[in-house]
Amino acid sequence: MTADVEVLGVSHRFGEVAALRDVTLSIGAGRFAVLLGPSGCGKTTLLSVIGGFLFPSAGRVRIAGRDVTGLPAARRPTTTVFQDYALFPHMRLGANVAFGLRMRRVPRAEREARAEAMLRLVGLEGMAAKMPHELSGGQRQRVALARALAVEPEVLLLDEPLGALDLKLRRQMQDELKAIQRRVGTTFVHVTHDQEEAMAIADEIVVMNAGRVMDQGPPERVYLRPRSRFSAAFMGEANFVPVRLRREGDGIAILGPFGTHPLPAERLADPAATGGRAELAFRPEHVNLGDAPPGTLDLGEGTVRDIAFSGSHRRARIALDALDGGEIVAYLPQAMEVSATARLRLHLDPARAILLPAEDGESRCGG
Amino acid sequence: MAAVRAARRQRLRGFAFVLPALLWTAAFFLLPFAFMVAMSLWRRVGGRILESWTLENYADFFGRPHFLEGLANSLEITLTVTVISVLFAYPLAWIIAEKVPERWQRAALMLAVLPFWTSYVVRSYAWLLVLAHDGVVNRALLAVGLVEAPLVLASTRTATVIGFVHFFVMLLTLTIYANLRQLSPNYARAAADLGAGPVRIFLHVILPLTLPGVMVGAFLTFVLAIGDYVTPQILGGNNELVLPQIIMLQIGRRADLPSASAMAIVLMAVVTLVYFACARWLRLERA
Amino acid sequence: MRRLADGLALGYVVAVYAFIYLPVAVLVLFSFQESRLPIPPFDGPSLRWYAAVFADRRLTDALANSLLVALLSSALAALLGFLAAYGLARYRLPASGLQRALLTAPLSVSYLIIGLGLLIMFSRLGVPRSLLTVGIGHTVINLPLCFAITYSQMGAHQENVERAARDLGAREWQVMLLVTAPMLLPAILAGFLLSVTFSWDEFIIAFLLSRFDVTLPVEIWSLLRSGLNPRNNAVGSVVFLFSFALVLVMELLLFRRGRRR
Amino acid sequence: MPGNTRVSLGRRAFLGGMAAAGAAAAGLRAGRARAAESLNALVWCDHTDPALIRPFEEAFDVRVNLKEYEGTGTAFSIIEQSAPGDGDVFVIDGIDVPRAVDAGILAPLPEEELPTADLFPELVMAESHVRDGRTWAISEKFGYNTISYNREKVDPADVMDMAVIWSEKYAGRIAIYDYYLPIIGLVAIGLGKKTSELTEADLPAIREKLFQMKKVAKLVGDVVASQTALATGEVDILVGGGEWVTAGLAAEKPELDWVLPKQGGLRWSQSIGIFADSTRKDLALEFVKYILSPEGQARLATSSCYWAMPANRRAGEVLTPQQKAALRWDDQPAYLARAQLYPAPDAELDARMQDIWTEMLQQ
Repeated sequence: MTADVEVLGVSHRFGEVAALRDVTLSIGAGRFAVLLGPSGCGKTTLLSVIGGFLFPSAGRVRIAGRDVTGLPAARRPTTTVFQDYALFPHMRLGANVAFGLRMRRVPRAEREARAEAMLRLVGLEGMAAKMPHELSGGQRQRVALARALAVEPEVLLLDEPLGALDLKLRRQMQDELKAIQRRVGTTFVHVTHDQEEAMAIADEIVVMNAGRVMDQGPPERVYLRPRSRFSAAFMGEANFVPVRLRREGDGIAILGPFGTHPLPAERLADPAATGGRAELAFRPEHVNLGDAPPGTLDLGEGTVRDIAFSGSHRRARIALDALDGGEIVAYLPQAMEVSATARLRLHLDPARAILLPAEDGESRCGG
Repeated sequence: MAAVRAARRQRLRGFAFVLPALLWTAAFFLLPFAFMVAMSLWRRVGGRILESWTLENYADFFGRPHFLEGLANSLEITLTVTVISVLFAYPLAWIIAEKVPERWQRAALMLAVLPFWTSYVVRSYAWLLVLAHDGVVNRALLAVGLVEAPLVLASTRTATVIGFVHFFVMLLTLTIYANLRQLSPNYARAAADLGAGPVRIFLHVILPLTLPGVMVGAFLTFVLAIGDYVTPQILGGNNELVLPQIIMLQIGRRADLPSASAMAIVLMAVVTLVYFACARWLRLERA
Repeated sequence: MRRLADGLALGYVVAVYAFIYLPVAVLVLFSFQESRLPIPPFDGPSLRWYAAVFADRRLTDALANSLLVALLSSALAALLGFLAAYGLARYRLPASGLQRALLTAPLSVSYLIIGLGLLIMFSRLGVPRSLLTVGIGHTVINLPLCFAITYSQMGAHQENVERAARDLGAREWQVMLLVTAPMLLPAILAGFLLSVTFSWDEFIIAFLLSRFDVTLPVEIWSLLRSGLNPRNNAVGSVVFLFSFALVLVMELLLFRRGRRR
Repeated sequence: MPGNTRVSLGRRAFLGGMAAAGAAAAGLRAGRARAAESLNALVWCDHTDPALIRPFEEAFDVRVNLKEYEGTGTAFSIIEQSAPGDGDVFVIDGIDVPRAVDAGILAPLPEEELPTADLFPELVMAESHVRDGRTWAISEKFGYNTISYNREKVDPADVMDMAVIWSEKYAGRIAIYDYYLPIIGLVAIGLGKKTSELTEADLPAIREKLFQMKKVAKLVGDVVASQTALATGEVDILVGGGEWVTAGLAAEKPELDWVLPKQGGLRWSQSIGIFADSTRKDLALEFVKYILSPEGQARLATSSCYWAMPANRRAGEVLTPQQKAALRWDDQPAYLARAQLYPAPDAELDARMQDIWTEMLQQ
């Protein structure tokens, strides 16, 4: 069972606070979508709207083409895995998992068999007689998943299901979640504020901030070609340098501290912003060392201010001469030992450069 | 629009859950109170209740020294009891919470409040036996030679106070212990870390943090003690009557419900005043 | 220094415990007195006063009455309290603060006053006094207790669990019956049992509102007024044993398992 | 919230146990409701002795429900707060029977069924019991409110004078029985007044003596408190005491004694009648007849709450010599001659007396 989800112009207010502002998005059937954003920025609210726990002040929700906006949770083809799992504390695991089937008046023998199958699916075979409080956090999480999947929903909603687990367990569960989603084929809508988790499991990431959708697309696209400064900054680290733009033939040229440099027009997310101010963004891992070969964007020389070893690379803060001492972050190779105050020459592959429309200030929700 | 209608439907359904309890409270708490207020404004004259409105019952109460003295006795005894009970209970609760090993704490606490469950009436009677002229206390004191003649304990205000304190030490130990346990041990650790000694930790950290809980317990003590009839009646020897005893005299011996009502309302007013006086420490309800 | 402090603490605890247990010990000890006066010297042990207690039909009747009133009034209080807590915790209701205040108000009013109010109302309305009126009075004092205990346990976590049930297709009554009530059973039961012990031991309301059928504390009161007698000690000891058993049950069933975690 | 994550067989068993307890309590009640009828009696505590009540219950297969009280005011207060028909039998101070008749509480008794002729003549009390040619109640038990004392600690000569109750000699060793009528009566006797002739004008003097008494008294107690105080050595003199305090304790505390001082003492008597609103008058009459029978009288005289003389002389055939000795059966003619009755104030004087009493307690 699977279905697509469409959210059309949904807004929701809690008193004075606008939690969702005109959100429109669509998630294809069978996809694993992740709503990503800092806490308090509307992603859980959006999930509640899709799940039928909240009725939006404006807008519509469609599942499998059917308008479900006014339907309560019980009558939607969705189920939810809650952040605190919300297992029924007084029921054994079997009864927990079979609860939805019981509500659907499935005969006892059948629902017990289905519950057992579901527990097997999540790797808790033979534990149907245990009580929730006898389980570890990760196991409870699996029971919650089994319970929500047992009724074969068309869409499964997961509200930060891994938030309470420690890092290692979380990574492991990510893989399992992904595998289970593949097997059951149900559309998953998963909420998290962990961008690594999002990239690890999502077919599609929806970046949200301040009640708005900031970006939506496959993880690679969202990471490499973010469509807003917010999503660039939220999805990993990025450096931002203000530049001016000029149309130059088919493409555009950027004018800024690093001189004038031509770029292909498709680099710019929003062509309407062309001609005005923009921001050049680039990821720290894309900064290269040494003299700039032709065709690359020369960042000039800079002084290392601070360097820290972080396992796969060394993270350096470098004050660039071209920016009058303004700092950027660059990831230097693990093998390279650099002392603070060292002078380095840096350049950038223009294919990796991101051009973003200039924005006024940061988001109001913070990170 | 649908959302508004749904919200109203929700409200009505929620109200339906609360309604039985509200109706019960209205019918058997508010309404009787209204009856009592009306009754207090009537008079009992010559064996009948005269249903004409008057404040004479209140005038009587405030005009007769032996009634007013009852109120004064009530206040004195109750305040004494409250203070002594807190002073006894706090150290006990603290020792149980801090000094007793974790696994024995619950047992220690249970042990401390077990006699709480003896019948209330019987407990006062037992104190009468203990404090009697020939009772255990006097026998023991005489045997040890601490006193030469038996102490006069039973049938005095002291006996009433002892009976009350016995009951409320248990109650307060329970509440204060719960309070102390709720405190994170990190408060004390932080204070100790910053150089405070045990005394200062207690005075500046533990005591202020537990004060609201203590106040709730003390208020509860006050309310229960000032309205109690059994303990002073059994232990006080009819000396220095408290207000509930006087109220019961009006009900029991003269069927004078009007003046009993007026006194009950005065008693309630006193409790309410005390409540407002301590209101800022009292959060009986969940915020 | 530290040892001295610990010694003082121990001494204090022993002293307070002795104070707390003194009357109980005397009560129980002299219930085994042989002669007619429950004061030193002790001349027992004898079970004659216990025999007298169990042979006294008025006492055994009162005991049954007390049990009945306590169980029924507490069950009603627990039910009403749970429903009200559910409504107030789960729905946004107008003036909910006022409703909560009203429901908990009887907590801060003396039993004597509650009893007097009911006495006046019942006699003005011509309602004869009976165990029923006593039960009504006890429900009035226990309802706020059951409500407050249940309400305080209705946290956001439980709300999420209820949402999960709804999400899985449960109707409102199913949510309440299959999820909320069982989940809150410890709180509901705690309220119920506390109410049972309160009602079981309540004197003044029962005294004012009963007539020929009385509850145990009222009967004991009459006993106390009708002569000095180790039988009173025996009754008191029996009642104590009963309450103690109830508390023990409460402790073992409701709290011990919770403590282990 | 660790407390709410478990359900166990234990809890189910517990709920079952509670239900069983409820059922047992209900069953117990149902079982005793099997008795064909019940009879409600408003009585003094001496009627609650099973040894007295059970023979009647067995003979007539009924259940007797007893509500006890102390003091006529209390009784009237209870009756006023009851629904009509609540009660069947009423035991009341003999002196207060006219008040009850005035209030229309009592039903007339069939004279021919009562053993009036067997009563001590002083206890017939026609002026109280008979009105308009009909009998409304009959005496069942009597005794004295005088002075009880501990012979080992008090000089018997001292208690022969009523003034002992307000003298400083025994200050702090005196208890006062908490019932305003007999004590006010005793004080009146001590002042040389006649209890039957008390008026508002006598009150100031009585009040003064009462206050004086309160000053030297240790406590003012109901039946049990005053009895306890005397028996435990708390006090040595009980004002208002009599055989009802000491006779029952004769075996354990032979040193407790009582006297009629030279000024005399107060005689109390209880009468029994039937409520006008009773719906079971026949049964009620059987109860009255049982109480007045020699056997009933003997049991009543020696009932556990307090002993006192039976009104019916023929009880003497049933009582043992020891019991008769404790009751001082043979001294009765002399006592009866010297004792006065309780004061019988009208409603207004009664209220004044109660006010004085409350004031005295508060001293």
